[in-house]
Amino acid sequence: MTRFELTELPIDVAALRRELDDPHCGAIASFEGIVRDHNDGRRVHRLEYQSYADLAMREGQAIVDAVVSASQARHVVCVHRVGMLAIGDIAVWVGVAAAHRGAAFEVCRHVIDQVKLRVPIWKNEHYADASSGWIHP
Amino acid sequence: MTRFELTELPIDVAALRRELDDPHCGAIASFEGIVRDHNDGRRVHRLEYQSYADLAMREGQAIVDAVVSASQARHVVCVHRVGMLAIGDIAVWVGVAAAHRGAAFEVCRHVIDQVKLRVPIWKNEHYADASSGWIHP
Amino acid sequence: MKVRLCYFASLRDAAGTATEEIEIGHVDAVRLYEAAAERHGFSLPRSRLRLVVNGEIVDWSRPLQAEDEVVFLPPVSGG
Amino acid sequence: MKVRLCYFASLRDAAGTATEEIEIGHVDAVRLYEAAAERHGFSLPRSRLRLVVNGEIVDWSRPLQAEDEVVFLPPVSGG
Repeated sequence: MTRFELTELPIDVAALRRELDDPHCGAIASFEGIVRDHNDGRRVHRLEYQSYADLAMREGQAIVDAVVSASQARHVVCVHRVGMLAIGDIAVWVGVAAAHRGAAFEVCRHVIDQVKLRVPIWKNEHYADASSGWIHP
Repeated sequence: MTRFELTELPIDVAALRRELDDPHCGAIASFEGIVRDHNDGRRVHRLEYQSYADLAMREGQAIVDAVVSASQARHVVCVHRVGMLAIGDIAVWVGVAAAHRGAAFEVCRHVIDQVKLRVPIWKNEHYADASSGWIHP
Repeated sequence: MKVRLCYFASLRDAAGTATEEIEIGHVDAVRLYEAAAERHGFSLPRSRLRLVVNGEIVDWSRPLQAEDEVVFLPPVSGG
Repeated sequence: MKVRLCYFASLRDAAGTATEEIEIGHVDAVRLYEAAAERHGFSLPRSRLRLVVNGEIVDWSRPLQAEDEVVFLPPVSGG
């Protein structure tokens, strides 16, 4: 199975992880991107993620579909949260199930790299000094 | 924090994951090694893991301590189960928290590779035909 | 002809709106962006934006049509 | 002198015991393994085993001492 989702709700890792259950798979690699309390030397109080939802869903699904076709991974699930997030909240989760660990790790890393590069989602950092700024790297 | 543990109880991923909480960390990579239903073309019904516990604990702790000293990872937890396991059970879990995803992925992969290579734990595969065999690769 | 503009992230904040409909007397997306940038004070140079028309990423040279939905896509920062 | 042997995995199954205490008239770990292999029918060649004495991985040339705890470590397969 492959699935990409955007959600305004807190990401439920345990529920997502169960989607990867498969008796043929001996390896599951997963990644959580988490809101941390600093970036580029500034203290961050919270983050807002905004998406171009229609295009983001298509780009995200294209990433997970392509990598499952091109690899030994059997299941890839990626969920990105949008809206206002606090420190410690999970912004993005990627889970990959494969027969062996090599494919699980490589595909998991590939998916998060591609999501950060391609999917139209933007982060607005709200700083301790009450200023904020959209990140356009 | 760094921690290596052997346990005869089912691995509680959610509890282990909470040990990695840290507002300075933006990335958590984790790995689950799972008992799958086949190996080398034979159907596996269950697995037994036996350890040389004293040496396994020291080797495992040495692996996680060394990698935290030598990398940007802030927290590394690894738990390996021993005893009799069924298909789908988690045999080993590795979780790594770091500021950025590169270190989290690399350290997670390194730890599972080293654990498989160095830690004195052995797997006895019980096959569908009621035979079994210790794996000594 | 009429086109619909959708803004995201810093462009949305600068424009003060998520969407606007405007009348143009040409079919040039570059000119459309430059006029919007001047009107709203966008600071991102066009070279850092991708053009999306009706949900598809397209080249800036593609001629616009009436009723097109146009997005100027700023560099993304998800994850 | 007396040493204590601990067996793991296939060696434990072949020996039918996890530990045994034996009397030896020498200090040679290689000779100790070869005698145990013959006694219990171990099939793993010594070249595939590591020697552990009192919890430390040591070279096969290290002389044994009375009361040593000796483990012949088969190739591991955790994970």
